[in-house]
Amino acid sequence: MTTFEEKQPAVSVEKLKWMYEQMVKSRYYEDQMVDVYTEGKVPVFNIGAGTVPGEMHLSTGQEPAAVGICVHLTKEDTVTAPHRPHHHAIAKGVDLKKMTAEIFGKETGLGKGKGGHMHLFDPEVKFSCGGIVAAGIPHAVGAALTSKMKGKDWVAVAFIGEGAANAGAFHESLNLAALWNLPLIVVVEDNSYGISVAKKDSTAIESNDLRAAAYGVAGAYVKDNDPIAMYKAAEEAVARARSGQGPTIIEIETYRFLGHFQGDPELYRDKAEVPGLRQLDPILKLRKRLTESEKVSEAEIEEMEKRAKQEVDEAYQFARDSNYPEPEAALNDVFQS
Amino acid sequence: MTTFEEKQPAVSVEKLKWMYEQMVKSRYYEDQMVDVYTEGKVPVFNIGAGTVPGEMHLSTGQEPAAVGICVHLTKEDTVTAPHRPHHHAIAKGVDLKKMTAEIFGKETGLGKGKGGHMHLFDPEVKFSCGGIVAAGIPHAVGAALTSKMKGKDWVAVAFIGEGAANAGAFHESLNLAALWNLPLIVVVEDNSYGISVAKKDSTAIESNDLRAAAYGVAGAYVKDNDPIAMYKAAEEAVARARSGQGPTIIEIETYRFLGHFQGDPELYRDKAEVPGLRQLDPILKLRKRLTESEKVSEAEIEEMEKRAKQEVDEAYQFARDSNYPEPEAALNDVFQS
Amino acid sequence: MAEAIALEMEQDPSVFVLGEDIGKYGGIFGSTQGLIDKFGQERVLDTPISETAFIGAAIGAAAEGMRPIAELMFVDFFGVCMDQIYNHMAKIPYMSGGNVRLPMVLMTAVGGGYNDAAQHSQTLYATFGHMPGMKVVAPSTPYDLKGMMISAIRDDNPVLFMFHKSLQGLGWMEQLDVAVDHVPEESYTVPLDKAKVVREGSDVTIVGIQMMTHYAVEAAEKLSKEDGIEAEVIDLRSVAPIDKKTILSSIKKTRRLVVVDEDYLSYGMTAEVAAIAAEEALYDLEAPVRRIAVPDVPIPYSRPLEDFVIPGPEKIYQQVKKLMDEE
Amino acid sequence: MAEAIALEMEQDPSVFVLGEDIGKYGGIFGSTQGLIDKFGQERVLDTPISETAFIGAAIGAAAEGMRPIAELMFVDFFGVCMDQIYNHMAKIPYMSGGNVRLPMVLMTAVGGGYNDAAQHSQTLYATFGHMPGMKVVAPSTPYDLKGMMISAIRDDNPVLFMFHKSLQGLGWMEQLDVAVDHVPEESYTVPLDKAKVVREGSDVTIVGIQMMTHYAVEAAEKLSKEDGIEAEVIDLRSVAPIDKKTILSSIKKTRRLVVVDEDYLSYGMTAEVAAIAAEEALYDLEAPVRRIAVPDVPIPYSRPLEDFVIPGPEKIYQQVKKLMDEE
Ligand SMILES: Cc1ncc(C[n+]2csc(CCOP(=O)(O)OP(=O)(O)O)c2C)c(N)n1
Ligand SMILES: Cc1ncc(C[n+]2csc(CCOP(=O)(O)OP(=O)(O)O)c2C)c(N)n1
Ligand SMILES: [Mg+2]
Ligand SMILES: [Mg+2]
Repeated sequence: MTTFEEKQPAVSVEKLKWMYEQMVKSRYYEDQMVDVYTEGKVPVFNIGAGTVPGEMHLSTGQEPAAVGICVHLTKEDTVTAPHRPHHHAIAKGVDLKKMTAEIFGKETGLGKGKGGHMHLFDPEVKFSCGGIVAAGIPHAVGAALTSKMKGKDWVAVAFIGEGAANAGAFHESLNLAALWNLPLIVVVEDNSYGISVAKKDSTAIESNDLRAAAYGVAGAYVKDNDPIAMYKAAEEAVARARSGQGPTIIEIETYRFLGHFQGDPELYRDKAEVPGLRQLDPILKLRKRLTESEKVSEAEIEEMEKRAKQEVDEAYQFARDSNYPEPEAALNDVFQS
Repeated sequence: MTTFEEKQPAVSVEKLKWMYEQMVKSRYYEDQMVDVYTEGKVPVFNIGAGTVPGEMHLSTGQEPAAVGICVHLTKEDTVTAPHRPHHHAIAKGVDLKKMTAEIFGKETGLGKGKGGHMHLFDPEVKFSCGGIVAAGIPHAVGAALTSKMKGKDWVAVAFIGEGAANAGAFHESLNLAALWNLPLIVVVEDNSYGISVAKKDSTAIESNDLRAAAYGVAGAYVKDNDPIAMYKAAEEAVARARSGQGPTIIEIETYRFLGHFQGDPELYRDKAEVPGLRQLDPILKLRKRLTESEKVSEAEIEEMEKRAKQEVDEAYQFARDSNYPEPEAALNDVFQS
Repeated sequence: MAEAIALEMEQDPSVFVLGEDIGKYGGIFGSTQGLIDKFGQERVLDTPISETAFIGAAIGAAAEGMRPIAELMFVDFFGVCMDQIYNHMAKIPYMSGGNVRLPMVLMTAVGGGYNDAAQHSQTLYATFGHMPGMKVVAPSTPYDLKGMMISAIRDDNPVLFMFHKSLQGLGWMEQLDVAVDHVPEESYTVPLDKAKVVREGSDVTIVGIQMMTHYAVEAAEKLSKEDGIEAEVIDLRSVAPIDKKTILSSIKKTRRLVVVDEDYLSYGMTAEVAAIAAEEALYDLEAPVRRIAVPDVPIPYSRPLEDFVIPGPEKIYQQVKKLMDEE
Repeated sequence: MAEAIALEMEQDPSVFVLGEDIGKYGGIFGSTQGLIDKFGQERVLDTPISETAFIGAAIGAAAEGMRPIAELMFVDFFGVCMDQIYNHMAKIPYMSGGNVRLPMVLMTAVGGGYNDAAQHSQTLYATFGHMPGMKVVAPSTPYDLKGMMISAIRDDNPVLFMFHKSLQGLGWMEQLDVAVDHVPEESYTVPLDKAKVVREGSDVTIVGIQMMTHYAVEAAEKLSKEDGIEAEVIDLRSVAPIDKKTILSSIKKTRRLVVVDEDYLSYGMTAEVAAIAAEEALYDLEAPVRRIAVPDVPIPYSRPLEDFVIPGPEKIYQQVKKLMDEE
């Protein structure tokens, strides 16, 4: 994560490199998760068994949304994420070891094993997520309100899917944030589906940045899952929020390479769709940009990739090495005393 | 209520007369209610005592919204209303005797005394209302869906206040209705307040017809509480809905002459505001139009007024003469068998 | 279940289904499998993630004479649409003095045990049972699922139909024998207000529901084999209205009561059943009532934690044995 | 109540209030009277009719260290925002393993008896008591209102604070003597987890809550005067966690239990209290437990109907007398 700086004409190579490294980290993290998630589920695919049980929503392909905005945030800024939270968590700087331990259900996890993959809370970097569609938006409004009440320039970012933009919480939150002129940014990741339901079957209009008009706030649309375009839209939105000019809705066209959750038979989409999307992998595109236009050496890139992967490997190892909580620990943490 | 006819260049005098009579009826109905509501509450103002107990939300001043649209409806069309429902009920042709008996809590009431003023159901004319802000919109969506599934040209109208337009149900319902291209009309009655909260303190934008853009539907704005302008906006919206061209949002600028509910101290608004609004009484304006531009005779107008008042008087008498339900009747009607 | 819906859709054109991922996907828990192919998207409507709008729309459609079946994907999501359920679906028939009927079914998946954590693992039986105006059912066998679904669709009252994820016979869940029973092909009904004695016994009554019924039977078999204790097991099936008679007559026989629930303990199903006993069978009881339920904590994610809070056959066995030993 | 909030706002700048009509109007039931004049609209925030957004925002603010007090105008409206209450406010502290604290108060008006019908007259004690993760309190005297509100604001856990409309001393409601008690001006606290014996007696225990406590005392006075029966009356005060000890030790003394609730009967407070007795005081009970509550119907509008379903002093008197006579 970098700190906020003045708006600049172009994107500095340092920031591009940061984004690249986070994207690689996120992707590698999830590639590992694909494998880990199947561990212990043989012979039958059993959601409640194995090293990592429960639902698993991966964000592979959607990394640009997360890094393009988090590159502008500090740890005083708040991020709320939905059920598909890994890329956001990583870009926001959540403790990767504790996060992985949480997903493994270990006592060293962010929530001592009580939360799991959909419920990651790292107050150190003001990150949270949750399993109820659109429910994180009001929480971000509350963070933005706190920022305003305390006279800070902190911003709050709520990530949601395009499906979530049709939930009532979206409307109520944006109206409230606009009314109170709060430093809120809602990032809508349009990955074309809400589980099996295509966007055109859930959303009455083309894209959710158009809904900015319903609240008198700014709206921006990012095409082609482009991390640099996302960087720029986010830069403007963050500057607007920090300077007291109110909320922004950013919608980004992004790609969901995997199923809604691991195990999704994906009968609702064309078999050829994903290979086509994979061709447009934003990580490959950014790598090319770094090596070709920005003249970053192959060696340096590989160094970054290695560092990212090492961090991930260490996090998984930490999770594996950690203990499960004692069963009776289930009774703790309902109330603080 | 009249039946639907082809779009016409001007408003026929018959329709104007119908609207006038309904407005007079509604106004006179509520003038009576103001008095009845205080009956038996002496010496202390006690909400749970008297001839008519419970909350009482009157629509005095807001009649144009109701008549301007209901003039285009038949009894196959559905209306859902909120907590302030009398003008809508009257314009939709709800049985006035049973409605009044219901408000008096009598066994002859629409709901055998179980519902009361905020919960009037008259399936004969497809009218319902309820005490939860914005909750009637989805019901109207369901009626509109039924119309479409059955291949009818019935429309569904949801009346709400401007305060309700900030509730999540508004957003979800409009997106759904737009997506499914349903014959839904949402009429937002902007009476400047949601209880004590001024519109500018609840709504991030000027008016809710602007929110049509968020759903790709039609929007219309009616100024000055004008029944004829409302007639015209409604005529277009109803024609659109009946011909399968989808939903419309109409916002009308209207006036709340009384408090939010009877007994409201109204400390949140300027003492001079209401007298100012009373000057603009839409009933007086329409009367003038009828006598001056449309050359309807004073005698005929008085005849209409007399008829309207008589109907109201009979309804109140019916309510007074009816019996309270037996206490044990409270246990019936939970389930149908 | 999908079979039951299909049978009713065939014979009644006013029946239709709406909800999230109930079309091509066939329902996340398979509740609408194959329906879209049979009946098309005119009668099997995928919705946006707008529970308030589409459940409210089901209410509006039911008021106009349709017979909608709406699916709330997980019961845990009730909070985004509870106003429609509690203030409208459940109350409109009453508030209208019976003049408006709402012949609709709201079906929803309940239950934990597969590490889906606090927002996806609840049953919330009592949350709904507490609310007058709905019938609330929670069948536990494939036979009852089908028969009660048909009854629910035909009922003129709003029915909240809870099906247990682990009892849907899904390929991606633990396979339970009880979930893959053979079911008659033709149409039949099972009443919505009757509990069922699923195992007879003379020493103690165990009242369970859905998953807990199966666990109770397992525990009962072990009690019989290892300890010579014969437990009578009652499958509650209907949360509301609750079938007091079946419960009371069993207590009269066994004189001991254990209640097992996958919902939270306090103000839960175990409370209601225990209270019925305290009110109407006090003199029959020879020992204190035992309640086994999720202790008052949200459902934790991690396996040892979740296993600790959701009652299993072993815990039921131990508790019943302890109760019998105490005397 | 407003006094309690004002005292805390003065000494802790992180305390603020938000909700509908809590500014100039001072709260529809007077809960925030005068606060906006003292603290301005920066700390007393009127909101749009967007309960999900503003209660969710309170959660978000609490997570960042603020101490918000949000008002849900009527408890009956919970359904439009229950997801924030149940899935987030109540669960986030637990799901985060205690790493996120939510020191917030959600206050809300409950109760009927003034003909406001099915959507504005409920108490829903059990609906909230069933959900782990919140403290749920329902004080019944002005003294407790103030002391428990101060405790609630200072508590690091989410507290659902239910105040009864008829006990707010409002000019436009029936005037009750009990609602206009004198209260100390200074700050003091009353615990959030203790029931209170409000009348001592030896013959029967009546457990009530809020309005029902007052009615129970009225009934007890009549029983004493007319029948020589001395009832011990317990004001539950805290719905969750429930104070078993006070209940159980009273039953031990009186050996008879009547529970009175303004909430629905099934799966309600009367069930939980009766179940506690059946589980932990069975051998103490000399007579069946009696439950008095709203029979399982929505609250009807009309006076005779509402009077019939909401328990009053006379009904309590009759039921207790019947219980005592049966022996
Ligand atoms: C209120 C609510 N309704 C339904 C669900 C079930 N659900 C989980 S994810 C999801 C789809 C979300 O789609 P989108 O917002 O586009 O996010 P994506 O999964 O595509 O990232 C649904 C319907 C839920 N978690 N919460
Ligand atoms: C969900 C919900 N929140 C709050 C209320 C309380 N309430 C009743 S009417 C009202 C104001 C409504 O304002 P508006 O929609 O403008 O209608 P108006 O009263 O002006 O006709 C409020 C807040 C309610 N009934 N339902
Ligand atoms: Mg999506
Ligand atoms: Mg208004």
